[in-house]
Amino acid sequence: MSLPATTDSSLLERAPLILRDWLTGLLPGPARWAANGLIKIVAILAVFGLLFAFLTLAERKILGRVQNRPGPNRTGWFGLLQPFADGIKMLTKEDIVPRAADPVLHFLAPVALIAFSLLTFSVIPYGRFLLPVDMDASVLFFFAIGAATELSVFMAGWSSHNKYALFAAMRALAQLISYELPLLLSVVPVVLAAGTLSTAGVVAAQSGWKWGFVPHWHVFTPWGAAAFAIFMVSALAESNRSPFDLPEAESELIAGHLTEYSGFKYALFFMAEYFAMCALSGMAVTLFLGGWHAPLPQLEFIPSYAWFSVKLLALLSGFMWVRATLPRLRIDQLTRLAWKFLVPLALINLGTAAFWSLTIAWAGPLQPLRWAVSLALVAGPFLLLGRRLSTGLGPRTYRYA
Amino acid sequence: MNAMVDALWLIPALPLLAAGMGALTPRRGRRFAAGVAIAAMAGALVLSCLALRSALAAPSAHLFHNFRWFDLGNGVVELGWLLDPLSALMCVMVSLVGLLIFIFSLGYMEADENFARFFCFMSLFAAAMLGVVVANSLLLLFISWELVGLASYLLIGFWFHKPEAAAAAKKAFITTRIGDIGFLLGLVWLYDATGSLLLYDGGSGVLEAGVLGNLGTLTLASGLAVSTAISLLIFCGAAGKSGQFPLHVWLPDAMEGPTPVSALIHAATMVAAGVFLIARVFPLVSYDQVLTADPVHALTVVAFIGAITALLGAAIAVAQSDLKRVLAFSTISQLGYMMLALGVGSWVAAIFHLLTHAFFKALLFLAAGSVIHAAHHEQDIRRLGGLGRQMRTTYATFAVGMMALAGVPFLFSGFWSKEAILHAASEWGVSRLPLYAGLAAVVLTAFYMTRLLCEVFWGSPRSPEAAQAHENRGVITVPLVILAIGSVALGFLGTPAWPWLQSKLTGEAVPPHSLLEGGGLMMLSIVLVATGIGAGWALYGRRVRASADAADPFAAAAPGLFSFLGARMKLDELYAATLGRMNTFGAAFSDFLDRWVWGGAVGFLALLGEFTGSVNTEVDESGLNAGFNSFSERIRRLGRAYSGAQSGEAQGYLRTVAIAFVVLALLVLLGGSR
Amino acid sequence: MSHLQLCLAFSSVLFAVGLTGALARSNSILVLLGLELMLTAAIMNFIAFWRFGPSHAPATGVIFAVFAIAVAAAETAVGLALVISVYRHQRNIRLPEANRLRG
Amino acid sequence: MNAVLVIIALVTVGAAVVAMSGRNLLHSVLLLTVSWAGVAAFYLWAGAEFVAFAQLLVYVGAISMAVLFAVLLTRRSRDDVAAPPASRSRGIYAILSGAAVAAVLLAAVSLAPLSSAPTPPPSVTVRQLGDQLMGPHAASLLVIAALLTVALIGAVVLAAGGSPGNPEDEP
Repeated sequence: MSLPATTDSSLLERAPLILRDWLTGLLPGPARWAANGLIKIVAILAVFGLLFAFLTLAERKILGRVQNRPGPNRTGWFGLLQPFADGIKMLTKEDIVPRAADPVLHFLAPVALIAFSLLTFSVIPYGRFLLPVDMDASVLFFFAIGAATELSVFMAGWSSHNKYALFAAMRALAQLISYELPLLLSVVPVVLAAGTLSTAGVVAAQSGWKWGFVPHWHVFTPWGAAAFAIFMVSALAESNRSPFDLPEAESELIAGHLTEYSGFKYALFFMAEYFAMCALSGMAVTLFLGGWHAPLPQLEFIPSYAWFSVKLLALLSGFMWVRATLPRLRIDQLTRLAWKFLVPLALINLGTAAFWSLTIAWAGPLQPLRWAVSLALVAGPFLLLGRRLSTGLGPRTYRYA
Repeated sequence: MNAMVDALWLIPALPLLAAGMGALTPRRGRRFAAGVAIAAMAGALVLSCLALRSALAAPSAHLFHNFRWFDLGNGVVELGWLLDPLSALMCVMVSLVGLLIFIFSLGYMEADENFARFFCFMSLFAAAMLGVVVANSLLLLFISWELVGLASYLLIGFWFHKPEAAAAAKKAFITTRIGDIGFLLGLVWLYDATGSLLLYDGGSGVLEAGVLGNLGTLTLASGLAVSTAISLLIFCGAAGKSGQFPLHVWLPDAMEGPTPVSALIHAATMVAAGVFLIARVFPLVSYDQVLTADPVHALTVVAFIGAITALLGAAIAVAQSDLKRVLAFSTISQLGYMMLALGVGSWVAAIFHLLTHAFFKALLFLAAGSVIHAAHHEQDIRRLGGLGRQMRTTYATFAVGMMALAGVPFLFSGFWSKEAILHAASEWGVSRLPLYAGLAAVVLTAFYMTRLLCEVFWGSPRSPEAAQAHENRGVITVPLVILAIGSVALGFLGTPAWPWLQSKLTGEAVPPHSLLEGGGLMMLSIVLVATGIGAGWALYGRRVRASADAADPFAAAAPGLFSFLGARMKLDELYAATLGRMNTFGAAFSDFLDRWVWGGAVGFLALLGEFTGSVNTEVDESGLNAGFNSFSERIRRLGRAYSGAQSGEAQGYLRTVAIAFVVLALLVLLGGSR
Repeated sequence: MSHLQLCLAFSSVLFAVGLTGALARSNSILVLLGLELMLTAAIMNFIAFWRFGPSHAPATGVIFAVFAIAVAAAETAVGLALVISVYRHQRNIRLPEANRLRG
Repeated sequence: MNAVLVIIALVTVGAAVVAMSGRNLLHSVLLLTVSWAGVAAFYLWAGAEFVAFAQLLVYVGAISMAVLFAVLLTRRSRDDVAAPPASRSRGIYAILSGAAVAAVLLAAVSLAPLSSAPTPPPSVTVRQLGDQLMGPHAASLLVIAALLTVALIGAVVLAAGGSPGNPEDEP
């Protein structure tokens, strides 16, 4: 999957490339290759670092509005400087390591976590010309790295010899393993439809418009909508966001695996959570919302990375909205939701996608039939499984943990 | 027409779908399950009729539709289905009889709480059988074949809470499995020899001249043609399924299942499968006729097995006292007739008899079922009787079936098909024994059917159940009437005067010839039938027994023979005594080895010690003892070492493996054996 | 030493390490992990021969590596289940004590 | 090129050695994860992208998780994870046999007449892989699927089967 030619696109579109070329142009030849890579890394760090900073602020503001209070508004104009104040506070705090703790793991956990979650940014196409690393199996890469992040949560929980932290570690393992499945299974239909595992290819597969105004995004197909929903729910769980934030359930586990962390390490965990959120949202945008494509052909003059950012921010605000709205689940409800609802639904959805791509040739009167069958395949199981899910939420029975 | 070929897969698919839906319906969904099953069978029947029409349009053509199932490395597994008069006729027969039996079961099984499951299994059974019929690939045929076996297991053991039923199901499954092993070996060998399992593949199918020609060139070391060996192996499977001697033992026990099951198994589906299989691969089976060097021809074996089975079944049926068992043994003997026909080379006659037999045997079984249903599951003919007055429809239809089976001349279908078989047998060059066996079986058949009719329907009721039995509802009697019509009318499709069936099946026009040629044989068999019926009437009809425990007149005439036949010629006991004891013998033999051979070796070594010790007496004593002690000590140590190796420690085993690997690798490396 | 030989040496050393661990440790989970390591080392050879081997089958090496990884996953699942049930029987997971099959 | 391979090999084998000789079960598992990741790096180096990521996903993502879970489930006190070192004799046996196997294997590798010419990497895209899987290797795919299903069911039955009241659980 090679990126399209840089000509025949607007100046604004090519602005990042021009900037990069100018910067590397300043360097002697041999250093340019390194500089290219370095620039990408720096760009990612800077952009998402800032994004993280302002996301914390935005989250607190939004939560404030929802809970009918102003939220931080003292530091700077509308509290815009609040995140930097927090950062300074975190940096200057003492870094406490419990005596009984396992020092190596205790130190490694946040480092590994942040490293992995940064790695996931490397395969997301942010714009028409902005794909840091283009490889053939980048979707697989994304999820492989994402799976690795679970390890560090466990390390954190284990290393800080603390009952709550250990419970949190167990829960984190159970939860992350459980939701790994629906996450991956909801991606498989997209891979099936696009016929490729590379993010660039997936985005390219969603280009174009039907009748000139309905974009060919996967979310506008029955299976795509279902997969998108499953993906977002699993993403909530994978990034330990409310209502799935059991590992750090304040009310029962103090702060879960973060209990023994303070200062900058805590900040790293915090950052990693937001990075995971951003990465998963970016992947969702890439897989389902047409990546950097503009929703309408008339709007293509706006540069692609702008469109990507808009979609990304929309999803992120969705995350925050959910957090502000929904109460936390119980651990058994959590696993039941994963195994009895999401996984079967995702499997059936895979079948739906297969049907959809098999009947790609149906036209004329068959087209409505195709839609009807797919919608039935999506809605029927949803209703049936949903009914079974809502029944029998009995008293909690914990076997382990 | 081609569209019909492509749609042929629907015929087995519909009942299969019904079975799937039946499996998913809850137990209370009785009406739904039955409705789905019957609707599916009706649809299959309609499709089969269409298929038959398009097949009869071009009788000599073999229309097939092959498709690749999946790749196996470089090879490709291909399946397919086949449309020709044979398969089409079988489809119609199976689906029609099956449909009637389904309708009958509506009434017969209404009291059973597992109604839905029953129809699910029945649909599975019918689907599997239809799959066997339409398959164009021996692999697909084998798959459906095994499905038939499975469904029969499920159905015979449907009342699994009865221990006899469970045992019978197991017996049927295992016995047929014995044959199927042979079948499978035959398939593997055939694939190895020809590289294909498709029957017709536009020149490269195993039933087509080119492949058969190549196959004919192969012979084993013993001079036996490979095609003969393969045919015999395939015949093993056929013999197992359609209850040929010596694998017939499962069939009577299969009567433990519900009566519709017995009807389905013995009339339309399971037992027909074997005969159909041989008829289907007839080009292959009969190919070795041209090889004069062949010591034995496959068809000869088939003919003799068939003859033996026909005679044996008929003889045993004479002395059975269970209504359904009599019919079961008569089925065995009729199947023997069909095999006999195949063996003497007239597969058309075999199929003709298969079709007619399907109708009148289904009729007989369903009529028996109607009797049993009315008499509250009383099956002992000694305790029945006098039902002719109470159940007129059943009586009439049963009589029709009985006459068709007995081969009463001219009006009934059984007569014509049996005539065709006997005619073919009389023209067989190899031997005349099969003909004589067939003729003898004719007498016996007429005799025991007359006996059955008299015992059940004549005279006066001999038990309270029989006394208050009354005619069943229409849902049970209507299928009987339809089947009765069929078992009369079907005969006229294949009379010598108008050989419609023969010409359609073979594809070339068979010249009609008058009834008079070969009329002597016909006269003879008519006389024989008359003799049998007369004897039966004389023994059982003139004076119907008064009470249930009155002695059987035939038993009074020849008690030893009667009891011998009544015990089914003691064949089950024979098997138990031989096969069952074989492993006991094996155990005893190894025990003997242990005791004498190895022990003998020990004794021999001891003697050696004695010999060396016998140089002089001092050394003698010490040497002898030393010899003994050291030897036994060595044995003991060896044993201890071995048992010590079984440390139960996984890692110990792993270590052993590692060391062994090192040793072997060193051998390879240093030995330089590459 | 050619690339292929380097890779094979790599995998065989890894194999030996796994074997040693599986033999030395008494904790059954560690033994299982040693076996996993041996399996991984074996899988590496598929890739090594696919990449540097004399004959180039299009993708066979890769496909068999994928299959083998799947088998490894299944093996681990069953192995861990066995460990857990062993733990349920004898309140620890020391393998040398799980020797009730001693002859 | 070789340097990269050597570095990968050193990291992988080193992590494996430490893991196999370590005293803390948790550390061993995590170090093994490192060495599995090293193997994944080897695949990447050899140009088998897909296998590398599959390795990462399966081993680092799934197997290590399952193992950690098993570790946590099969300990009574938190010190239980201190895996006692092997008894001297066992250790010696193990090291001896391991060394022997290694020696034999290395000897075989060095003696075997293997093509030394570095060939151009056979590039295989994921699409080709999929076609191959669905085409010539369909049968083995089916078998693998069946195996996985059976293994899953068996694992569930083994692990979840038998409540404490179950007689077969009594040692």
